[in-house]
Amino acid sequence: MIAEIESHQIYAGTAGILFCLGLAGLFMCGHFLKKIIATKILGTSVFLLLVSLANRNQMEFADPVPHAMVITGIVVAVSASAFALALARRIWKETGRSTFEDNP
Amino acid sequence: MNAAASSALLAVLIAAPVTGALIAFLLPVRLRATAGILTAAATTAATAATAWRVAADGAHRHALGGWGAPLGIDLYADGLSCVFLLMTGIVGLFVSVYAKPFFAQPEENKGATELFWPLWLILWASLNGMFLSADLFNLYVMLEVMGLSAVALAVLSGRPPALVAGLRYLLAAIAGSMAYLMGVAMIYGAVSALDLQIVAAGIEQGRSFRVAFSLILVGLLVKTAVFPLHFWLPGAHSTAQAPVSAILSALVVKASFYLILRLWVDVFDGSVTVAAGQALGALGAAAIIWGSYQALRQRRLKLMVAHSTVGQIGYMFLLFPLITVVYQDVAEAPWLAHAWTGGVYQAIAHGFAKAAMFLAVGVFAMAVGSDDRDSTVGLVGQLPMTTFALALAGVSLIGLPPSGGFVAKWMLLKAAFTSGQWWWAPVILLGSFLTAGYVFMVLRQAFAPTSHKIKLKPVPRTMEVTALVLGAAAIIIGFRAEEFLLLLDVEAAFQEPVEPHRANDR
Amino acid sequence: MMIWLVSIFLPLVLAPVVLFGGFRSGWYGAIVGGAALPAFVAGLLAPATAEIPWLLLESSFGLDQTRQALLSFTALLWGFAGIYAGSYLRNDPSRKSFGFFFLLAMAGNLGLIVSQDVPGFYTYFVLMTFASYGMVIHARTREALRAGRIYLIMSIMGEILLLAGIYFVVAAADSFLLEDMGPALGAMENRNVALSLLLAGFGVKAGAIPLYFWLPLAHPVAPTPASAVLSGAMIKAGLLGWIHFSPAGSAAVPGWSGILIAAGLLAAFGAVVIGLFQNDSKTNLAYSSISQMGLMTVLFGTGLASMEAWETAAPALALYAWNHGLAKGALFLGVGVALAARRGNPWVTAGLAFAALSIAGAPLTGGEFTKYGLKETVVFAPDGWRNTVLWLLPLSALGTSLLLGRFLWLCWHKMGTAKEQGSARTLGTPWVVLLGLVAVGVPFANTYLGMGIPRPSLGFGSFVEAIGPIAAGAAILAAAARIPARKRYFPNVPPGDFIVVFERLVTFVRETWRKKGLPDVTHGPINFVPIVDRLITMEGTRGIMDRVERRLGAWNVVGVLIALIALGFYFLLI
Amino acid sequence: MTLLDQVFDIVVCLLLLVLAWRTLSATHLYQSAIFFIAFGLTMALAWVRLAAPDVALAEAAIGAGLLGVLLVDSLRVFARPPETGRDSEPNKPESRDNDVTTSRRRPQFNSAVASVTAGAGCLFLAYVLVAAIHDLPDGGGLTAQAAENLSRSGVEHPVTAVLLNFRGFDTWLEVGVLFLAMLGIFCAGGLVGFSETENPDPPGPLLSWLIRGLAPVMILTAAYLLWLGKLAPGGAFQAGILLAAVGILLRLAGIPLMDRVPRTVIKLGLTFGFGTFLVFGIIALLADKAFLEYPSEWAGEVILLVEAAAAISIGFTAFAFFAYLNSRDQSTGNGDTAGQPRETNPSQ
Repeated sequence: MIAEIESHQIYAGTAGILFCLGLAGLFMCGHFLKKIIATKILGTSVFLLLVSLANRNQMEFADPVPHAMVITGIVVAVSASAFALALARRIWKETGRSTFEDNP
Repeated sequence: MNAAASSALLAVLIAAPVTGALIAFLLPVRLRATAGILTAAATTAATAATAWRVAADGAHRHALGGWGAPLGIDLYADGLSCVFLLMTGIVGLFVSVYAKPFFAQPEENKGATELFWPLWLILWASLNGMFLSADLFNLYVMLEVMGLSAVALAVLSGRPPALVAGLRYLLAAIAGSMAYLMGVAMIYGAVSALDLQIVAAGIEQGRSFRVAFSLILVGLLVKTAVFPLHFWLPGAHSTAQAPVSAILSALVVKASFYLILRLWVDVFDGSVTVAAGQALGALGAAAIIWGSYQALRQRRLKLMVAHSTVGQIGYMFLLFPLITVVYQDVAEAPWLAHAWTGGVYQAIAHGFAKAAMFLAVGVFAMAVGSDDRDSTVGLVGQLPMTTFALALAGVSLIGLPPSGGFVAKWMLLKAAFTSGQWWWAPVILLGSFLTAGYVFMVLRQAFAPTSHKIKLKPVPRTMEVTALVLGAAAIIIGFRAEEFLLLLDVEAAFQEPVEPHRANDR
Repeated sequence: MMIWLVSIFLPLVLAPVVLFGGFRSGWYGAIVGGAALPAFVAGLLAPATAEIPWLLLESSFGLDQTRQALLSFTALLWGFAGIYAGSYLRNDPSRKSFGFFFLLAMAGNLGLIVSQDVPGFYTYFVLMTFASYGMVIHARTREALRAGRIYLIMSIMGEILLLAGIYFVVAAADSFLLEDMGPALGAMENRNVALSLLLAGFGVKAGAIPLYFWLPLAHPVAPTPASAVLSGAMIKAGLLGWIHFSPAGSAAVPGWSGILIAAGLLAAFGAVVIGLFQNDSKTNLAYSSISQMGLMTVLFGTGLASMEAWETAAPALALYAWNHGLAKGALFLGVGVALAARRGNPWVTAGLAFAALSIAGAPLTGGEFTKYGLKETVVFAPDGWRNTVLWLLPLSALGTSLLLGRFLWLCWHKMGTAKEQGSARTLGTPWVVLLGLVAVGVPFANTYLGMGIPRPSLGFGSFVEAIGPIAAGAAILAAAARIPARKRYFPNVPPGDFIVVFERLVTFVRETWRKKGLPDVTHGPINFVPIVDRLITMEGTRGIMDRVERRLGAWNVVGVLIALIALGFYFLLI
Repeated sequence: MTLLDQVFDIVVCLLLLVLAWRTLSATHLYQSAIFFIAFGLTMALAWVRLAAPDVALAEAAIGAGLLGVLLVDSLRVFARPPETGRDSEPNKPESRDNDVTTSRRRPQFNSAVASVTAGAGCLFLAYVLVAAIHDLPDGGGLTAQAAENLSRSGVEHPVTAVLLNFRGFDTWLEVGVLFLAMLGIFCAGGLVGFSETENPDPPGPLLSWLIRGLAPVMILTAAYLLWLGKLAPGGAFQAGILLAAVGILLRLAGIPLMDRVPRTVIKLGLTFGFGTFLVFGIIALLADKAFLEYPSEWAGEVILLVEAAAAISIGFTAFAFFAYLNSRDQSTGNGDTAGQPRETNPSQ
């Protein structure tokens, strides 16, 4: 039975679980940095799914469209994370807060 | 104008504001506002031209890079897009005119406010992109551009409360777009396409489609700040500076609403059910009550207006239960057109009214130095034009005639009664009542007599006039609705309305 | 088509002109008053029905006989009140804003009469309602603001009821035309729900029992020209609403007929009793308006009794409204003239008396037609009510005479006490012309508009019948005036009666509560308006709601909600 | 597919999950960061297993490299107590009883109940997601269309063809997002300007010398990567990040770069890639073609040009992220510009 599972299916399934982990981390973790890391895990899970989808066809090369989407996605996600980091650092310096008041 | 040239207009709508943004960024600070306003005027002109071409020739499609779907990305404009584009164009132009004197004030010109123009113009480009893009992944990129520029604008002042609210907004936006992208990835896995039309043709019933659409929907609901997912909105919208608040409340939340609407009627119409429509309507109804109630209790005007946005967004969502119904023949469901028009009109009218309201509150806050409701006592004597703008915007928000808000609520109410879904009617009326409560509380303060003359800071006349013009626009679209309605009908997806039962045939 | 647009939009266009332009008082009066001229012309000529598809939601304008009568006298009254305002507000620093609201309310009032479609009618109705708020609070005194707030709260409640009712009917009729509303109401399933909503909604404006509280509060505080149009023209808009949104003429609803007749009679007599004890001439007039509206309610109610009753009731109602509108307007304007005139000026007194006689239905005034029409109509009242009404009718004439006699007496004593509001000459000119119109207007309208109410015979019997109640009223008043002042028992009934009683009751309860040493649950002076404020803002729920909103803002709660909503849609979608 | 492959994949996936879990559940931020870096490395294994070298490169350079550096730099900041004494502005002027969303009172939410609900919800959501992913069809994608049009795209590597030509619009916006993020970071800093690093102790002379010597080599490598993108994995993003790495290393070696660069150059550097794309797009529009459509005979050359511009801009912007966050003005982070020399302001 196990022989029928393709490599990309394993990774796609992992992507689903990682997505939930990232989501939980984003909403349950308190510290700004952890929240930002959680968004990164969230993004990575989506990219993992896309790449494993690209890998499922057996042709001369893998589907390039998801690959391009993922590269775009990585840059966008890192840009957003860098912005979030800048905000978090500034809040820390100005107010000494590293969490949202409702999320100790 | 030939077809190719007029379809190139769609690309111009995105390229023009970006060009303006880059030029503004490269120019010295003192020239930026002028460049910004010129770009705004050009973009609005291009928007009007697009709307005119679409009204005359029908929907336009522009294949970016010359490749076309499925491999490339298409821009697509029909009546629905054009109505939203026009709203963005008009509100954007007047907010730009307002912003120039606003940021020229010394105490508003703190933080990195010289970046307002590049950020706002890129935001405008992304809004236009949201309304034009026909590609699921490109829409994700547009959502991110929109989110990042909106957050950057929100923290422009650099004040700690704005920073905290901005981070909250940013994280919510990232969460929303990631959920959306997960859905898109699954759609791509299922139908191997990203173009809306091709995806729509490939939608089937099945678990992956349900999950994909649920994720997309919930992601966009977070970005639209529908109750109970409005946790980021009041803070972000109330701590931003006045022109930014106007942009965020009037335009940015509309873009994700537009996307939900577009996907609901054009792409996922085979997946939607009556129950799902009712659920969206229920969220909207809860938003109306909760948002309006919270607005009523705020003492700070900007917070009040921000909470009011939560309530007014709710009205737009009443569109979904009313158009998602089981019927055999369009003639059997004459209210569909009313519901459709009402929901879209609410988005448009709220855009004008809310922009006017935030701009007017900005004038108050600048003149008095505080946006506390009690500090506006007796302002009618000294700022009659702004008080009048606030009143006009309030009339539209309440849904009093003659105003755009009235037309919207009238249509929604009529659809609710004729479709037999009467339970939305009390919600609409109660919402109006609560809205009247907070609007009149402000006006009452402004009209109240004062024993002493308050010393006001002078406010540039342009700011007062722009607020008034937008307030008047919210009223005028109620007087003369015909053109908007005709434009909305151009290739309306809706002429083939949502048929939840159609899926059963497959 | 043009004349319709001009008659509505001229005041709308002039409103900002007045707001931002600086005009001397003569021009001011000419502009504000002249804005009603096209509407008057339209009222006289009754041009053909016009449909204007691009305006609002496909506007349609036109007139029928009743509305033609309403339009012409309404336009006249607004015009004269406007001219009068030019002189009256001569020294008022904020007359610009008054003119603005005056013109907006005028546009609303005229627009709602000529509208033939529901959105248009509702639009202009609301415009009028909220614009007149600006006139009520014009003085910005404590009383004015209090009256304004009560007016506003009641109006908003009225609008909500109205909108709900209108939707019931529009959905049943599947049409936006007003003429389809009556038949639809007659045929619809939950007619009683819709009718209750509509009668109550318009009842606020019409000053019907029990929704009249705002009237006696608003009239004395508003500037005199505003009171004139409020009482003379605007409360008739409520009446017009009733006519449009009732099955009058298309179905008989005897049950509702009885209810309305009862409410009307109660208003007609109750308002007289309360009004007699008022010490302010304008408050007195406000109660007189409530009383007269009560009689009109009786007429309207009778019209609902059967199909043929409406045939008689409609012209009688139109004529009654015409006479009352102009005469009441003249009385209000006359208050200002009297205050400015020399003490004991006989001409002013005579003019006031003439207008009062016309309302009371004295012979040789327009009032005799209206009284006759009333008498002709009430015979159609439902069986249980006919005799009662016929028996009470002369008594109501007595009540009217008493109330207006008291008004004349109050006016006489106040003559010449206020000089600053314009001179008697400039105020008097429009007033005298208006009086002339009161004299000739009703017979003219009766003939010109073809109302077809026969002139009462000039026999001795009918003369006595008509003059009797008035003479009796005069005699009673004369007798009362003979009682020395210290022996007069004069209960102090505050204007706004029941609302004040309610406020005092709450104060009493609170005082008792506090005397017993119980914790004070409220704070600040007890006043109806803050109570409503507190109800609206739901102060009591503050703690809970705050906690809920704070939890909704917490990240972990939001996370759970997002998961729940996603899963919810997963189960709901196909 | 052999059993060994499967076992390897499963181990990698389990490792990913455990590392992600530990990253989020670690009590100390440093632990979190270490687990996160380990997670990134394991992820690189996954990309390689999924035959996605472009993604692996991009992730290594941008996702792990750049963001890693920024994260570690931020850890340093959060480890220090904030200078709240400077905080003249009240933290929350709107924290009145009324303003519920910003109230400081903590919600008395029963966190155990929340955790259990959230955990159960997450598990269920994960189940639904995995099941839905499992339902996806085995096959499909746009490979065939891409292969068909590859010869007309001007490049030979399919991913580069998609990125720069077929879906060049997305890539243009993506370069725009980088620019936008820089503007956002300026906004967050409240001050537009760069200055020297606050790193007080520069590395020893040997390391400095090494870095200086390495820099030209790295720049050459970046150029090679850029050119390689036409044929094989590599391209603008990877090359750009390499350029950024040069800058970061030099800065860490105590060589101030940004504060010496004229404002105009900084502004041009930030907008160069975004603008070049745009110029070509507008030229295409003026030539009556579609936006961002390249002339087919010169497509390869145009793409190389655009890529080069993008790479320079990406490198510059990515370096600017670090330089700005790391700069002394930012770290003393005064929102008020009072007392700050505005000369270094690149946007004036």
